[in-house]
Amino acid sequence: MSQASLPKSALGRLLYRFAPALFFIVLIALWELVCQVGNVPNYILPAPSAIVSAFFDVEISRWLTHLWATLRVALMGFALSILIAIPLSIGMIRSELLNRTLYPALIVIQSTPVVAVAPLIIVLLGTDDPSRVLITCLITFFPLVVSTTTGMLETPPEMIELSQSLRAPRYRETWQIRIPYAIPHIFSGLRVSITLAIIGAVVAEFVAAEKGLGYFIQFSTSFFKIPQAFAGLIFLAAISLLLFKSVQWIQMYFFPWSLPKKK
Amino acid sequence: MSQASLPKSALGRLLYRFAPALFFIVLIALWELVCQVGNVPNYILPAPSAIVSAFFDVEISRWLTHLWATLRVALMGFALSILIAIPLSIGMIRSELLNRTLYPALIVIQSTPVVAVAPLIIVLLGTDDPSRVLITCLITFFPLVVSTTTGMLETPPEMIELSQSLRAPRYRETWQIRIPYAIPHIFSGLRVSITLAIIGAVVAEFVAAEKGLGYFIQFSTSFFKIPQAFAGLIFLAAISLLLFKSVQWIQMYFFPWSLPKKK
Amino acid sequence: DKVTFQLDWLPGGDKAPVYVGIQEGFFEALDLDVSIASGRGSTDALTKMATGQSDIGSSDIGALMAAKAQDDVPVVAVLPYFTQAPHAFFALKSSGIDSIEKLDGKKVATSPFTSSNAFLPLVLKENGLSDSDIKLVKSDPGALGPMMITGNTDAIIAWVTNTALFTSQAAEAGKEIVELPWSSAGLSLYSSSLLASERFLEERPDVAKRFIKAYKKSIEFTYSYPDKAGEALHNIVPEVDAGIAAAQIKSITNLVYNDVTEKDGFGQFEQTRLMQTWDYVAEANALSTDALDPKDAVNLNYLPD
Amino acid sequence: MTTQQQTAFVCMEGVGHKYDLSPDAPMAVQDINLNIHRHEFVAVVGPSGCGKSTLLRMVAGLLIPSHGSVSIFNNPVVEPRDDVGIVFQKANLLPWLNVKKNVLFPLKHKYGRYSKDDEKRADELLKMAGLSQFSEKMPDELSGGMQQRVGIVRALLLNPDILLMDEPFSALDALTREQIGFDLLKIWHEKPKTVLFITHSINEAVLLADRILVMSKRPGSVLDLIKVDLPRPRTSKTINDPKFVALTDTIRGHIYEPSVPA
Amino acid sequence: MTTQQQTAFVCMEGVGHKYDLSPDAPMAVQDINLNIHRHEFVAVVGPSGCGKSTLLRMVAGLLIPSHGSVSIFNNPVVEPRDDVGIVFQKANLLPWLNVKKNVLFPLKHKYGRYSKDDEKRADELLKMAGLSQFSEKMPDELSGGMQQRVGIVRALLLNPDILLMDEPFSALDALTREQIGFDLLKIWHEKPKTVLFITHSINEAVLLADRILVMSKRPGSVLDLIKVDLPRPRTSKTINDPKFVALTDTIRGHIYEPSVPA
Ligand SMILES: Nc1ncnc2c1ncn2[C@@H]1O[C@H](COP(=O)(O)OP(=O)(O)OP(=O)(O)O)[C@@H](O)[C@H]1O
Ligand SMILES: Nc1ncnc2c1ncn2[C@@H]1O[C@H](COP(=O)(O)OP(=O)(O)OP(=O)(O)O)[C@@H](O)[C@H]1O
Ligand SMILES: [Mg+2]
Ligand SMILES: [Mg+2]
Repeated sequence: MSQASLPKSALGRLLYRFAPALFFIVLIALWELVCQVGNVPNYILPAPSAIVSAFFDVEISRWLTHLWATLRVALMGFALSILIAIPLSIGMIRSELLNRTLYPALIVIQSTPVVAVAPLIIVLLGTDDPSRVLITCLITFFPLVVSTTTGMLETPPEMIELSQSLRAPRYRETWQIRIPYAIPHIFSGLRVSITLAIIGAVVAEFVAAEKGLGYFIQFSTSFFKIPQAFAGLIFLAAISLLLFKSVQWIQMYFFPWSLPKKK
Repeated sequence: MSQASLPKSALGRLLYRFAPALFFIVLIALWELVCQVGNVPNYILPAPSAIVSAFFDVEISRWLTHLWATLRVALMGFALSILIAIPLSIGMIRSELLNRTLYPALIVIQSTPVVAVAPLIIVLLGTDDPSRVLITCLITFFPLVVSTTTGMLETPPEMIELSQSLRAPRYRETWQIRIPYAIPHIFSGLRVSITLAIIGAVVAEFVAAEKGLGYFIQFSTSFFKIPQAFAGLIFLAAISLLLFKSVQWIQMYFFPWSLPKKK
Repeated sequence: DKVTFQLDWLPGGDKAPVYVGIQEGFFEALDLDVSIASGRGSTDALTKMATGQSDIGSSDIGALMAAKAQDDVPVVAVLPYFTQAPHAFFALKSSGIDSIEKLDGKKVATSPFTSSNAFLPLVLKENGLSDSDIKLVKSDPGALGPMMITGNTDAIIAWVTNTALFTSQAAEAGKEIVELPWSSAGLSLYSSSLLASERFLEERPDVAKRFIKAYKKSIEFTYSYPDKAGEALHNIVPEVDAGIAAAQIKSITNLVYNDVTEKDGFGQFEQTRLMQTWDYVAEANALSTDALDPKDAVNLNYLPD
Repeated sequence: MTTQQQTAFVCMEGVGHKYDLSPDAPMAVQDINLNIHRHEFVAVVGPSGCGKSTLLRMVAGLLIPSHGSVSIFNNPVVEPRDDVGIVFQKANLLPWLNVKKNVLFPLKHKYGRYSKDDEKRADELLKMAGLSQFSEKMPDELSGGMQQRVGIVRALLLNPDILLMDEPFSALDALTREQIGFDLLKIWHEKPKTVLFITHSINEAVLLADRILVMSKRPGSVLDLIKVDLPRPRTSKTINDPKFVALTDTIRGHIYEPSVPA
Repeated sequence: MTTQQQTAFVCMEGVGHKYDLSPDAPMAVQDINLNIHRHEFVAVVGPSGCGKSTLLRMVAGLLIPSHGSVSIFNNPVVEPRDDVGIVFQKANLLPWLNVKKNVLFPLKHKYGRYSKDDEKRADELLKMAGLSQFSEKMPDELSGGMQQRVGIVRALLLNPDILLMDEPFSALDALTREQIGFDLLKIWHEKPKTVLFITHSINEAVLLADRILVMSKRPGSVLDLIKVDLPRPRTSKTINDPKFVALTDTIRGHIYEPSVPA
């Protein structure tokens, strides 16, 4: 705090501002160089230039279709897992019995590889969105449960006493004290979950899909179009970054007090 | 707190104590019932009895081989990701520049489906343990980074001021204030990561392996031996539960102050 | 001499020869020490051979051609294995579907990433149908059988290597299945073959020759004594059921030994059929036929005399 | 004694507490017998760590005494009651609410909503505490004393029958302290309530209370129970009353030369 | 003035601070000019929220003044210094360390280790603060006053040249307060140091300090700077000194009828 955390000179500030971009550019340049000089074949690691040209081999409308398919499933799965995880966490905080009973079940669900239960899911829910959303949700919800329960349990006892002394209904203790207190924890969980949601959507597309970036990548790979698969990867990474940032923006905008104080 | 949280009667306490076991037993009984009555074929959802008999079809030594293979990789990957995530988080806390540069890269890594980069990993590290451990680590480290950085950033400013007023070296601020403060967050991350480590090991076995529970499950599935696959699943779930509990025990034993106060 | 053999999938009846070779001592007799690595699809197998993780292995020649057309993959086919396409439709007998034409307007399930999907339009065309005449859904390979048996779908697309498995699965539910192989519906091409990395061939030509010789012998043994072959597989991979493996082997014998091998003899890539295979692959993968001279995808110099 | 107990509003009988359950662990506070009458103002003084906060938490129903029992209007206290307001030793504000919302929090929390009137009342109380300008600030933008004042205002908002205050004025300067003390007395007069008031200031105790409980060193027990027979209303002039000086001297004597408890 | 500045150890020149950067935001504290001499004991009194803590944080180098500057021995303070010890207004103990480890924390934190001697010293200081029995307890097992005492002991352990104390005795009862006050004076005599001491107790300020800075209401500025010419060592008898009474009266007068600052 006593030392200024921002560099002073204009050049320094510029460098600081664009450091991430610069870092990526340097990384990509290096990658290109390694591929060119080392003569790395495409099927091991395609050069960025090859990826870019592969990118243009696919019509933009196809890209958008795939992109949207994945994004849709990821977002629906993410939303579903929030809808499941938060009430579940609240239930487990409020009832030790529920906690002791459900937690093991959740761990079991979390550690079950999707492929193993894919037939079950598909037979029950078909090959369409419901299956994919469920798979995404299965992969996504656990970090949310863990961080929400941890955060709510960490609520300082004196705040709980304040609530008890007011004889407020339990649900208000939860919503007006424990949940706000847990916000930093919850957002930490959301940040992990949102990236898992993308992974979940991709896995779901491995199990059942005709489109989507995961499908596209696997498809390209199975036809040995590796640069094209990497182009798909880049989109995937871009969505992840965007969604991650969105979660941060939401926290910044709606819960500014939950952010660490900057001095 | 004012209401006793433990039931009073002996029966009540017994019920409470064994609730999770009871819950599982009831669940399994229900499962068996549904399968028997509904005549659910094995290849959709094998009945528990079928799973048990499938379990005995495989020699115990084979089971142990598979179990150990998966556990080994999961633990090594988990250890590696701790070794990577903690220093990384510290670095990102201490340098905003590093934070801004690395975070996007980490999200990209996190959201990259392993299958897409499997060839690269295999070329670089071969088809043995190093590859599998790396894959596990790639899947595991992100929640750790997110929760460690969140926890360290949440450290109350007055504790940081205490450190600043002592003009202590930065690394002691980190190790003696930020890290201890972040312990609940870190353990929340560890709990998520340890279950992801199992998933990671399983995924790694999909990429290259001749043994391990993931391999076994996939193998059984490819022969439509679903009951056997489920028997493998049960082992997987058991390891997950065990590891999850171990993480909790470690926290309880070494960091008792970091647990929420029970009254 | 150490040789690493690459499977393109998990061990199974169709992969029996290499296990037979080990169990029956065919490799040992030629001073070969063979270890086996399982794979996860033909691309994975190709990549592992191309990068030198393994020396030689079995994979689809169509995948190799597609790969070679797009990338200079240093892998070549050295011995044909399946001389017919293994792709097929399966349906329940009760569904009344007994020919490909009857699929008109039906729901067909396939796994998302099988090479069958690329050949599907060709087969449909050969039988007077088009893509739009069937309703195609994609789902996890493990779910296909259950989907068909529960009536979730009218038919599925899978490899005939799985016929035995589907049959037993259906039997469990008291049902029977019919198999409509594409090879008898106009799709005539080479399929699974023995491939080798070019580096392996160049650096250890002698080892390669010996291996191919032993492997050929193993194939012959496998299909002559399927039960023994099943045993051999089970001995090395205890998870595989000897009986099921034997049943698998029996059910795919005609992929290995058929009118093509009768005409050309086993172990030969016949020029026109190779060209034809490439034409199919090119069309299926939307590649230009000029992208590859199919002769470059094979190397017959290491065949035993 | 029986009649007294019946008119007693808050009644502590042999109250004691031990935080640690092991048999040889020391008591935090022990053997407190005290009956507080309806609308009585009782102050508690005693050395640091003698168990004042513990006692208050037991009266509040936040802590179940390990020995003896507390009852309010003949109902044993086993959980917090509706008619009790508490000012905690630490301000205990919610960091995600601004000052005004923190003050209104008890209403919001207990009933789920508050009216325009409640807001007006909150504004008035904040004004009384000299915090009008700060009603939109977040707790961490306030000085220590301001936070404490917000905590007091918050407890007053519900206008509880019983008010338990744990060193409410400790972070305030003499002037503010006196002002808020007299404001408290005014509120207590207008809307009579039973008050248990922990303080370290002997003057303050004598100035505000009807009776003063003087506690001994740890483990705290009753050293003396002093009746303050100063006329009300009390003003800043009360300090010059010779009785006032005599009383403060008595208590000071107790604290400086503690006698063995009876 | 120049000579005084040169002998001045801690030197504040037109120091002021505004937390909010917007131009029309009010100052938290303004225009403080004060020179503290080497080994001088200066007390600060003033109404709640007038900026005492803010001033202390600026002297500590934890906050850079938005106006004016603080220098110590002619070096402008831009960051915390090695020779400064701080007692924070909130006890600020680390919840994962027991009392003794909290006390030893500054050594552990600054130098990475502590010796047996340091431990002995910690034990002595804890004994002085009446906390010997509690050295193995965790902070949340202590009463509010005990926590505060741990905070004081922690700051004393490093034996700093300059000691900044923000209402260190606010949670203590009269007796403990006086005892620790005299202990502080004893330590100050034995190992002379420069002390800046914020308090709400006028008696305490007069009893302990060489000079007293009286601050005005928010935004705080200097109302008066009073020299306390009472003989040292001061004891509990000092309270009866007519000069003592006169001084406290003066200050009380300032606070009760604040004059316009000069
Ligand atoms: N949560 C706790 N666990 C264990 N011991 C405790 C706990 N809280 C308080 N104590 C002990 O109980 C005793 C009384 O504490 P209490 O807080 O009631 O004192 P107090 O009279 O309020 O002191 P102060 O004036 O310093 O606030 C102390 O010795 C303290 O160590
Ligand atoms: N972090 C902050 N952000 C914004 N304003 C602040 C902050 N800290 C203090 N202030 C404001 O600065 C003013 C002075 O605060 P300070 O804490 O210095 O007062 P104080 O004299 O120590 O009061 P007290 O005796 O109550 O502790 C107050 O009006 C307060 O609202
Ligand atoms: Mg207390
Ligand atoms: Mg202050």
